[in-house]
This record gives sequence, structure tokens and C-alpha cells, in this order.
Amino acid sequence: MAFIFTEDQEQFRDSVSRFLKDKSSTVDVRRLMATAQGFDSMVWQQLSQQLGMTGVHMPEELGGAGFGPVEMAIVCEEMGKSLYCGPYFASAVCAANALRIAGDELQQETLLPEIISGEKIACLAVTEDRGIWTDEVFSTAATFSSTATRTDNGHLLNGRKRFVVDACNADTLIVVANDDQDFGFFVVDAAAQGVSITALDSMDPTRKLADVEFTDSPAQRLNNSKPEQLRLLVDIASTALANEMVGGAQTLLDSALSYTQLRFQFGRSIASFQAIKHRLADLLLELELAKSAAYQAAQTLADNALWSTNDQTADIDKVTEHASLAKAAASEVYLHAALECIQMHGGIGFTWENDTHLWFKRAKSSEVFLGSPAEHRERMLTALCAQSTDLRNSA
Amino acid sequence: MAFIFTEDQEQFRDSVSRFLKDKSSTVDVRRLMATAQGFDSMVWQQLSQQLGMTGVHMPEELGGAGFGPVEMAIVCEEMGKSLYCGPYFASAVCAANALRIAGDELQQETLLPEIISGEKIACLAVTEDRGIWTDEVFSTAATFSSTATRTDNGHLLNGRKRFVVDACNADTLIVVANDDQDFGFFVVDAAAQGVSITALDSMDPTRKLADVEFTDSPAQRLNNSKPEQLRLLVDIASTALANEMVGGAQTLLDSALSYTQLRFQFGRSIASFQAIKHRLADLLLELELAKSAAYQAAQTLADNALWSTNDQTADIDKVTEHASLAKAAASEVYLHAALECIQMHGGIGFTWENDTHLWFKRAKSSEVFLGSPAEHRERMLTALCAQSTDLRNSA
Amino acid sequence: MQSQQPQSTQEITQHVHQWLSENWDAEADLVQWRTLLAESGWGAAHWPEDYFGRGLSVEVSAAIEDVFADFGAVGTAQTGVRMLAAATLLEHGNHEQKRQYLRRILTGEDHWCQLFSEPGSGSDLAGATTRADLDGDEYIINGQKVWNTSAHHAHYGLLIARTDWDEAKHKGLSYFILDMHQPGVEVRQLSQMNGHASFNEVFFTDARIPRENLISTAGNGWQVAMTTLAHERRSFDRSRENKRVKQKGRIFVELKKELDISNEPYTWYPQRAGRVDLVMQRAEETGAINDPVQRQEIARLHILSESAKWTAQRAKAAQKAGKPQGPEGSLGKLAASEIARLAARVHTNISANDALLTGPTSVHDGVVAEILVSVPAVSIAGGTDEIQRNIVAERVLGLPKEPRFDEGPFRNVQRNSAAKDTSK
Amino acid sequence: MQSQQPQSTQEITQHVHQWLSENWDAEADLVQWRTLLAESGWGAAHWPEDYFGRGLSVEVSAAIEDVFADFGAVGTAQTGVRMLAAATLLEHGNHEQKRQYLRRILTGEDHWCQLFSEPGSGSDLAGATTRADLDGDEYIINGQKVWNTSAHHAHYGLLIARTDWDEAKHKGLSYFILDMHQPGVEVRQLSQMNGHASFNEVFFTDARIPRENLISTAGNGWQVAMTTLAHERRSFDRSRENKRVKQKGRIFVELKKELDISNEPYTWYPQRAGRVDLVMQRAEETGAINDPVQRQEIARLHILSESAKWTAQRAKAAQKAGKPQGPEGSLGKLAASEIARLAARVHTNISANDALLTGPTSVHDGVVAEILVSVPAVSIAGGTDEIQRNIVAERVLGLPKEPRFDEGPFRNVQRNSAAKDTSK
Repeated sequence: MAFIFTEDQEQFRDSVSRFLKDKSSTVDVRRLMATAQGFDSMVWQQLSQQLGMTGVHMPEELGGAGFGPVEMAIVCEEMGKSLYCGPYFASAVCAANALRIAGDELQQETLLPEIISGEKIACLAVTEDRGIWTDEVFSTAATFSSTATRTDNGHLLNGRKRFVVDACNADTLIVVANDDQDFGFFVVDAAAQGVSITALDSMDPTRKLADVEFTDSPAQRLNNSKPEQLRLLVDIASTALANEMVGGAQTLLDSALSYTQLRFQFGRSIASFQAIKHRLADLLLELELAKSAAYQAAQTLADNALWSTNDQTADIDKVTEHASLAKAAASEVYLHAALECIQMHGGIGFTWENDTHLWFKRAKSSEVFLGSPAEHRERMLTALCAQSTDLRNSA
Repeated sequence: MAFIFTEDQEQFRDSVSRFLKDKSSTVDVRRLMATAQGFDSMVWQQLSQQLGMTGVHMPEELGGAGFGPVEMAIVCEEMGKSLYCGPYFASAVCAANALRIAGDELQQETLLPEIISGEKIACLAVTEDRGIWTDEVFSTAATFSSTATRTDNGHLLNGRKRFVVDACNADTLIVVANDDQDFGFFVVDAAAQGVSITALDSMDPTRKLADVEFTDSPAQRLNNSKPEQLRLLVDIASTALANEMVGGAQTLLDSALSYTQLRFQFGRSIASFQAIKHRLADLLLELELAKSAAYQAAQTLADNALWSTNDQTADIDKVTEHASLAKAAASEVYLHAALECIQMHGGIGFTWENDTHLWFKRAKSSEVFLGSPAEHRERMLTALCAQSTDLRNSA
Repeated sequence: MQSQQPQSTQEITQHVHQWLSENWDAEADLVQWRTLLAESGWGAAHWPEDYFGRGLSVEVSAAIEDVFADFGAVGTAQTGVRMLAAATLLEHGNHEQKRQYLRRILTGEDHWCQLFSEPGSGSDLAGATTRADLDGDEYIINGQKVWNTSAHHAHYGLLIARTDWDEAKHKGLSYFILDMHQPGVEVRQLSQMNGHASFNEVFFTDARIPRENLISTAGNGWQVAMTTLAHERRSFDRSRENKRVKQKGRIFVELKKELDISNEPYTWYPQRAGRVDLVMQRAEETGAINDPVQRQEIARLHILSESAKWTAQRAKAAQKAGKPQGPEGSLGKLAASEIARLAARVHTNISANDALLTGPTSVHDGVVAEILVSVPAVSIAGGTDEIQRNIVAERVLGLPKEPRFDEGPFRNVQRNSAAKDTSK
Repeated sequence: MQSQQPQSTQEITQHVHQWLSENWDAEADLVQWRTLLAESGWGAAHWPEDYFGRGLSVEVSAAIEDVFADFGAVGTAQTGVRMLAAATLLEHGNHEQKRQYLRRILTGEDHWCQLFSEPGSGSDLAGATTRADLDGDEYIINGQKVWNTSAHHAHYGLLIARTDWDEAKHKGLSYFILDMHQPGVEVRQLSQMNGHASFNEVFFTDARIPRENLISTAGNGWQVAMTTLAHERRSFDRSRENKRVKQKGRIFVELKKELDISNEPYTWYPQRAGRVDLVMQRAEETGAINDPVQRQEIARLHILSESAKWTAQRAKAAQKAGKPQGPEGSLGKLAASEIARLAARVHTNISANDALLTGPTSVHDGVVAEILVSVPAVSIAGGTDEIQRNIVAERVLGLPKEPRFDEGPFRNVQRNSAAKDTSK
């Protein structure tokens, strides 16, 4: 975006926004979050096929629109604003990018078109145990207890993945597992033998989580798999999530602004109390800073030929620095906005009937998803230090 | 204090407070901080001999008043309020307690009476290099580059100590140094051979710092020296400093309260603006919490027979927990109060003429002195975990 | 009740002990036993002799309660809003009102609820717009109340409603006893974001109150409400009663039912406070205790909660010593908010993804998730942090009051559009 | 000045280049050279032709300045308050005032200062109580101003003073040019807590201003002051001039003297901003970069300062693209305060005890200590954070304005007791 979105991007945002305003009202969100599936297949089909959101960042030859991370981030921001319920993040952001990065040409041609068109839903399974996105998962030295054993007919997968977003809705799972080399990405059909998917009850019912167990499940290795691709995927996912989060925070700020101006106590609107005014000003500042970071992270992804980790000119440390910077900043403002929005609504903000808690819960689940703000700050600083070392070495 | 000061303690506080109001006005502080000595010998003599402040916590048989850490903390709090300039902290708090803890009976009888009476001034030299009060210094496993070599005529001291408070005014230095055992406390005459004291220019001219170098300086080992005594001394000093700091923060809060009520802008006192009101309420909360912690730390010292590290009933982990808890809390509120006080004074608060910066600078020097809030939080938690381990072991 | 009053506290407590030995029966009917208590005057000894008490001091009455506790005997009903109703009636009710309601308050036969807050008047309680219009010998009630704990169990409600729209805000209110069991009163449970439903909404559509149920005089409702609110702040210690129900006997079975109803809204309150007690255990279970960054946050929480505890103890000790209350006494609620918020953050970081889970496979039965979705209530319920800061700033620090925008006839005061309709 | 105006910007700049080739002399006397510039109209080409300019657009004028820079030629004097004086005179001055002052502004012969803020009116500039009383053909000035940068060098001051105490606050002010070199004007340097003295106080005791030095009309002073303040916000970029003085020639020696005076108050400004640029270096020097807890704080600072930089760039890009300014444009000052405060904390933790030292043996010449004692100014100078938050809340978010307590005759408005005396 180079600090400003183009006219085309603004128009694209408007069309996404209008669509979601229509199809993802809080009535829709409340209806869908109470279901096990958690999304509306018809809306999914429309956004994938009519608006091309699922493929906006994918190559035209595979059925995408040929744009990049900035446009993907625009979709995520708007979905964050309306709390869209559906597997966009799991399928279009995480799984599609994993296939794009780690799949060879044939695998991309075979697997991606149906995901881009939304006909199939995929998801990405990474974390194990407590679902922690620790330094090890972030680094290329990660080890996983899930294993892929080579057989004559491809691989057999064994292990357990936790907190997998939208696994219940997935046709295809992209799974990170150890193999005879290091670790790699494996494609597993959700309906395949030995795949057991258990939905988790989460405080945030708008983002569906599941545990997935594999017992000798047939799996196809993505042929260009390399361990360092996991880091890039975390960067992409973090950037997308950061944009989703600033979208959500914007809705919360808007809600607080509108409610405090309507709400009268002691003969005046509560927005006229300086304590409220100043906190809203501070929240605006924090949000605009986090937005800038989220936009910049998307731009840095776009600038650094992210689709190939072989690109020597790509500044992967800058990509990681900005992705984690954005994730840390967005996590904090999202939760802050949610808490302020509840507080400024007073008692009514704590009720089920009021919509604020829907965003509050998404803010909470986004805070821990992909790693905590503290973990991302550490990750960012490591990437930053790597750059300054590079600079010193090259100087 | 068991959560409330006794009538005697309140009376003692009143007399200390009246004395300091009279003898340590900001005019006095400004006059003294501009001098190299930094204190008024006459006032020192009065507070030591007439009011017995220097010995309030020392045994009667050595010329003290026979009270304990709570009364010492009362003096420190009042001194913090008036920003008293003088070697009370160095001599009465740090050095006298070091002698009391590590000296044998004869050494105490020889050295302490003159310090208690204020005729001699002593100071404690611990940190080296960057003056860091790191985990190592806090622990019993510390090593020092300063060494004390045993000779036929006692020890010879070599090394360099940094950031020694009131070294320039000291007749006697108590120095922590390695000896043939582990490390111990050594008494050095400031006028002895090979002692070189260099005053440091500090941003806080109300607390005089110096570097001290020893070259084959004759030194007397305190005969009951044990490494674990350093930890107790840090506890005592931290507790005293915490009380000094909450005193200083109280003055800053009082100043902000009084100025914001007098100051009119836009036809109303600025204290009537909710932004100011609410921040003052928050500051009061933070200060009262920190005060409770500072008082509790003093009481815990008093409750745990601190003068003897041999006492089996003493809960040294509780002492450390509360001392570091109080230091961390007081450091943060002191700086917070100073920043708020400047901010609420507006431009005038940034001028030399206004007194706020005197306390601001003391807040800053207190923040780093004896270790940062983060270091004390870590130290506190370590002591807390040690207790729960004990509890589990004894259960 | 007509018996000669012994002189010293010791004599009284001995007398009560003797009386209990003669009368206590763990197999008695709960209401029958409490009826006996009410008639004997030992169940509320600090109440006046004319109204089921013995006119003794509050201190002696407390000593008598200790005798009951030591003896293992059940006392009068004290849960919920009923004691607020009693205190208000004792101070402002007339003779007929006291005779009519006080006995059944003590026996626990009647449940009560408070009908003060409204959707349009939360922090600003005196801005109530529920209207009470005199029509012959009855007041006709229209409007809505909210945050009414246990209203769905209540026989009677303590209601403030506006009887005069041309008076100033605080002067147009009146205080009533409302019969909850009538067609014009509809009670709806209000679900919270944490899935619990501790409160109700109450809707009035031409509900009726006989004129004799007006407490004090018309227009004096705010003064009467102040009495209720003052007693609300002296919160009831449920732990003693809750312990008692573990004893054996028919009467305790009945008591347990009563307590279950009154405890029900509060089951999530420990989570609302942030469960500081769970932090170290969780940090050890997950290994967060070994992470230097997490240790800092855990330490901050420990510092905050210990300091707040000591501050409360300072306030208590000063009060006990008869000293004027220092600032430390007014800060507990703000400190509790801070503790809860920080605790939620620490629990999130310690538990990471596990913090989200609520189902049967979750950590400690989903308690961490319940903490996270409950904590936001602390800084709102019982007076928002913003109101608390105003109180601390104005009453403790003596700073200027907020400028007023709600003087003059209430009819002309700006208020929430939803609430405006009722003033026509 | 009477020459035919070329048409295109390119033609103009070529013409100026030609003109410079013919006239520029690095060994010239500075004032003589600038007098030539003023008379040629090339030194302030966007000013009117009648007043040392050529009536060209601001854009063309900027292009001409670029030609000067490329050529290495010295332009007109632009430092300090003089350009604010010029802008104000051009908009509100009469013909005589413009002829009298503008030329010597361009040549740099006269220094100017601003006399707006008072001890009793800082955030509330319009609450000024310095009085100007008409006495025959002169105004008599009494009162005090403060925060007057370079007043001790100034020949003239831009003064707002109250001429009518019965008018409303903003309507009783008038705007004057004051001759600083007279007996009733006393200038005192004001020391700051960081040891620097960037500002002055100015005291007036029966100072005199001839009636013809009133700008605009009596009572219109606030409107005139708005013009001055609007230009103050377009801050002058000192870097270009500062670079130029490294060139050789007599004229640059004189220029350097001028710039030294104008730069002098600002030497500590980089420290005031927190010196984020030094953080990583210091963290590596001390080993703090290896401490996980310190790394968190360093990372927070990096996030804040990078985000603020990108936010400023977003605002700039939007402006450049001709888009309406979004909220991001009004937030820079608040962000700068946060950055500076956090940077001070980080520097303190990184340097520990060394952060205190100021003497010759200190780290980097005491720069860390200077950061710590300078940072508190950021959130005050140029509009406190509180004022900024009000502006953001009211102008960007559209929230209600503060209730007013300063309407009606200024004589009756409550103000600081110290300032009250002057109103008698």
C-alpha cells in the first residue's frame, strides 16, 4: 500500500464491506456461532465465487485474482470488523498459502483451484500439546511429535494436533509433521482412514477449534516442503490476523463512541465526561498505530516476494519483524478496545444481549492464537537483531 | 506496626516531621545539594544527638534507643517527604546495620557508638562495575573482584567500588570483598592509606555518590561476616528505601493536589477536570498500596529477629519477599507521582525554580539504587517460591 | 419478650444459651422455629421490643449470634435483600408496615428484591424514570427496572419510582413496597456474557400499589433509598451460614434450600475476582513459572494483591482503634478491579490456548475461561470504576465536584431517549 | 521588481539561476546581500510585489528556494519568530507597518519574539491578563509573559494584551508590536530542570507602545494571534540552513552566528524525544539485549516508534494524494509523548546506575541522564497531552466539548489568584 491504499484497493474494500454488512450482521453471527459448523455455506460460496475473496491473493492461472497480501489483509480487516464466521482464515489464509509455498507445481494445480473457488475447505494443523506457538514452533529448529512415515504408497501420519482452527469444516488438512528428513507439510484428506476430529468447546464460539488425531492416516508430502516455510506461514498468518484484529478493534471503538454519546447520566452524555473522552482519544491513538503496523506488515509481505523462500532478495527478517510487530500491537489494542467497550457500556456491556462480548471473546481468542503478544515481541526483536547483525556484517 | 502505628510511634513521627520541616525546607535542600558535602553538619548533629534518629533502631547499650526497623522506617519516610540531605541512609541504615549483623561484640562496642551518636559517619560499599544490584549480588553466591588479603596485621584491601552513597562524607567504610573463605565485610578508615574517593556527578545532587578505590588499604574483617548477611542487608536497605520513597511520593501527590486546585484555566480549577481528578485518585490508590507494602516490610523485618541470621525461627524468605515487594512498588509509584506532578504543573513544573524536579530526580536515583523494580520483582518471586517449597516440604 | 433484661453481655449470652438448651430442635420445622425466635426477641435482639427484638445494642446482638453459632442453632433468615428491607422499614416504615412485614422477613417466608436501577439510570440512580401515578387509593406503576437479584423468587420489591416530574431529580422520587405477584409485573432473567444469569429485568405495565404501601412520604423516596443503600454496603457474610448447613437434622435441609437460592447468583464471583489463588498452581502446571517474562507479571499481581490485602487490614485496624478513616478505606473497590484485570491477563498468558476451553476436557473444568469472561464485571458492578474515582477524588482528596447538568425540574433534564417516553 | 514576470516555473527558476550567477557573492556582507534580495523580490517571491516579493505562488516560491539551495546561495533570514511576525503583518498589518518592519525581517537585522503565554494562561492562551491601557497616544503595558524563546535577543515582540475587561475573554484582547528595548521591559532567562534555559520570562512595568503599533483593531487581538499560531505549526526545517553553514566565505561566517542563536534553545530537543536511536546500541553495550525482561520493553518501544513513524507516513501520503485528513494526522504529538516516556524508562533500565551520571566520566557524555531529565517536557510543550486529548476527542472523534466556565465579561471569570491583581 506504500502508506496509502490505491483506488482499486479501496473499491475492493468497499465491496467486501458491503457484502459482509449484508451477510454477516450480528444476528447472523449469533445464529452461526450457536451451530457446530459455525458458518453459512451459501455465504461462503458467494464470497468465494462471486466476490473472489478466497482467491484474491492467489495466481490467476489457478483461479485466483492475482493480487497479493495487501488485498488478503483487506478481506481480513473487514471480516474482523463484522466478525465474519467462516473458514476464510483457515482455508484461504493458512492452508492455501501453505500449499502455495510448499507444494510443487503439480500439487498446486491439483489442490489449489478447489480451495480458491471455495468448493473445498482446507485447514492447517501445526501446534501440539498445549497449543503453544513457542519459539521452537516459530523457528526452523522445531520438532514435532507427529510423524510421517514413508511407505510405498506415500506417507502414513501419526500424531495429535491441537487447537486446529476450522478442522471440523475441513475437507483437507495440511499437517506439519516430522519425516525422515526434518519436518514437512503433509496433505491429509479429512475423510481418510485414522483421522479423528474432536471439536473443542471454546469461549469464542465464532472461531471453531478442534483436536485432530491421526492413526496411520495416508498423507501426501508437499514436495517443496522446507522447515523454514513454517516461519513464513506464521508471518503470513500473523499479518492476516493482525489485520483482522484491527478491524475488530475498530468496530469496538465505533460502538463505544456511539453508545457513550447516546447514553445520558447526570443530565449529560457520558461521552462529555473527560475521563471517557480522554480514554477514547488514547484508544484511537493505539488503534491507528496498530493499523499502521498491520498495513505495513502486509506491504512488507508483498514487497518481499513471499511466495518463494528461495528468493535471495527477500528480506525474511524484515517480514518476520513486521509480522510479529503487527500481531503484538493488534492483540493489545483489540483486547484493550474490548475491555473499554464493555466498561463504557456499563452493566449492559456485560450482558449476553449486548454484542460487545462477541468481539471481546474474539479478541481473547486472537490474543493467544499464533502466540501471545510477549512471544511476538520476542520474535520481532530476534528478527530485528538478525537484521542489524546482517547490516554490520555487510558493512 | 501490625497494620497500625502505636501512639508512641505516631508521636515519634511527629517529632521527626516537625524537625525536618524546620531544618530541611526546599531552601535548605537547594542550598545543600549545590555543595560537595551535601549536608548540614549542625543539623546532622541535632538529629543524631538531640532526636536520636541515627540510633533509634540500635540497642540501648550501644547508645541507641532500642527500637527497631519500624521506627527506622518512620525516619526514612519523613526524610523522603522533606528530601532530607544527609548521610542517614548510608550511615544509620546501611553501615550501622552491617556492623550490627556482621560485627562481633567487641567490634560493635568499638565501632557502633560513634556512628549511633552521629559523631562518625560510615557508609557501605557493595557494587562494582556498572553498579548493578544483580541477582548475583542479591544472592549468597556473589563474587566480588575486590579482594581482602590476610596479613599479619589484619587484611589489605584492593579493588574498586562504584556508586557508593555518601562515601565522600564517610569516616568509615564498610566494604564487601572476597577473602580466603568466601566474601565478608571489612572496615576501612576513609583516611587510610590507598583509599581514593572520587565524587560522581549525578543527576540527583541530593544523594551524593562516589567511586572508591582501594590499593593495599588496611582493613579489619567483621568477625561474624557471612555471605548470607549481604542478602539481609539488601533487605534492610530496600525496606528503608521503600519507606523513604513512599514519603517522597506523598509530597509529590500533596503538591499536585494543592497546585491543581489553585491553578485556574478556562475559568475553573484544573483539579475540576475529570482527567486530572481520576489520575489523582489512581495515584492515591497506587501510593496507599505502596505505603502498605513499605510498612509491612518494616514490620516483617521487626517480626523476624533480623539482627541475627542465626535465628532459626526467622523467616528470611518472607523478609526478602516483603522487602523486594515494597521496593518494587515504591519505585514505581515514586516515579509515577513525579511524572504526574510535573505534568499537572504544566510548563512551570519543568522549570528549575519549581521544586518538583528535586523529587523527580530523587525518584529516578531511587529507582535504580539497590536494583530496578524488575530485578526486585524477580527477587521477590524467588523468595516467594522458596517459601511455598518450604511449605510443601514441611507438609 | 416481657422478661426482665439481664444486665451484662455475659449474663445475656448465658441466658440465651440456657434458652437454646430448652428450645432448640434440629428436627423442627424451619418457619416454626424462626417464628419462635421472632416472638422470643432473640432472633433480632437489636430490633425494638415492639417489633420482634429486645432493644439491645448491635454489639450484644452480635454476641448473641455467636452463641447461636457455637450452639449450632439456626438463626433468623438473613440472606438476600430481606435485611435491607427490614432496616429500611425499621427506620422509615410506620407501625402497620412494620407489623405486617417484619415477622415474615425473620422467618424467611417472604423473599424480597430491590427495584432501584433502571436501564436509563445506572450510575445515576436518582435519574429513575419509572413512574408512579396516584389514581384514587392506588399508585399505578409503569416503567422498567434492571439488575434485580432474585426478583424471580421475590414476594415483595423495594421500589423507587417518580411521583413528581416537576420537582428536582432527587425530590420527585417515592419509595414503595410492591407486591411482585400481580399481573402488571413481569420478571425476566438477564443472561450475562459469561453464561450465568444473576440478575433480572422487571417490567411494570399498570402494576398497582395500594397507597398504604408508600414508605415515608411522597417525594422522600431518595432519603429512604439512602438507608437501603447504606445497609447494602455492609455486605452479609455468607460463609457462616453456608458452613452450618452441613449439620444433620430436618431444619438444615430446609435451610440449605433457602441458601441455595440466595447463593445461586454468586457462584461465579470468585472467578470475577480473578482467582489470584490459582495463579502459582497454574504457573507450575504449565511451566510458566520458569519464564522470566511471565514471572514479572506474576510478581506484579502478587505485589498488587498483597498490597491491597495489607491496605484493607490497615483500614480495618484503624477503624478498630477508633481512628478517623484514612484514604486507605475507600480504595478497596478500585484495587479489586485492578487485581482482577491483571489476574485475567496473567491467567491468559499462563494457560495460553488452554485458557479458551470451556468443555469437559478443559483445564480445571473451564475455570480459566470463566475467569476471563467474568472479570470485566468487577469494574462495573456495585458502582463503576469511574464513579469510584469520582468518589475518591471528591470525598477523600477533596477535589471539586463535577459540574451539574441535572438541576431544575426533572422533566427538563436531558436523559436517555429510550427513557424519555415515560415522562409524557 | 518592475521586471516582466516570466510565465512557467521553469522559466522563473532559470531566471533566478541566471540572476544568482550575476549577483551572488560568498564574500558579501550578509545584510547587504539580503537587502539586495529583498529589493529584487527573489528572497520572498510569494510576498506581494509592494512588499519585497513578486506575488508568486507558494509552490513557485519553494522552487526558487530550491534554486538557492542548489546554487549554494544564502536566502533571506527565516529563523525564529520573524517569519511568524511577517506572516501576521502581511495578513493584518497596515501599509505603514508592513513598510516599516518587513524589509528588516528579511535581512535578519531585527530579531523578534512572541509574547503570548503567561504564568496564569498556558493551556488557556486567551485568558491573558497582561493589560494594555490607552493613555493619550500610547498604550501602557503591565503584566508578565513567559515561555518567550529568544526574547533576550529580540528587538520586537508580538504581544497580546487585554484592552477591555468587560468584554468576553476572547474579545477583550489586542495585538501589538512592542519595542523590546525600553525601560519598562525586563527579560529574564528561565532555567529548566535539565539545566538548559530555552525560554525567558518578560516583565512589563509601564512599558509603552505607540498607538500606531496596534495590529488590526482593538479587541481583534485573538483573531490576529490565530494567524501567528497557524504559522507556528508549520515548523521551520532547520536542517537545510544548518547544512549550508559548512560552506566557505565571509557570508557563511555571519550566517553561522545567526543560526547559532536560533538553534541554541533546541540543543536538548533530541534528548527530549527520548533518543530511540540510541537504545539498541546501549542495550548491546550493557548486555541488556540478552535479558528477556528488558527485551520486552525494548520491543515495546520499537513497536511504538515504528508504528508512529508509519502512521505519520500514512497521514503524509493521504495529504499528498489530496485525501481528507484521517485521524492519523492528529495523533503525532500524543504518540511522541508516549515514545519519549517509554524510551526514558528503557534507557533507565538499560543503563541502571550509569543512567544517573552527568559528569565527564559518564556514559556518552551524560546523554542518558539528559534524556531522563528532558523527557518530561514532551507532554507539556506545545500543548499538553491533556489539551491534545481534548482536541483529538472533540475534533477527530466528534465528542462533546468541555462545558464552559469562562463566558461573560472576563472581569468576572475565575482565574489564578496571582493573575487577578492586574484586573483592578
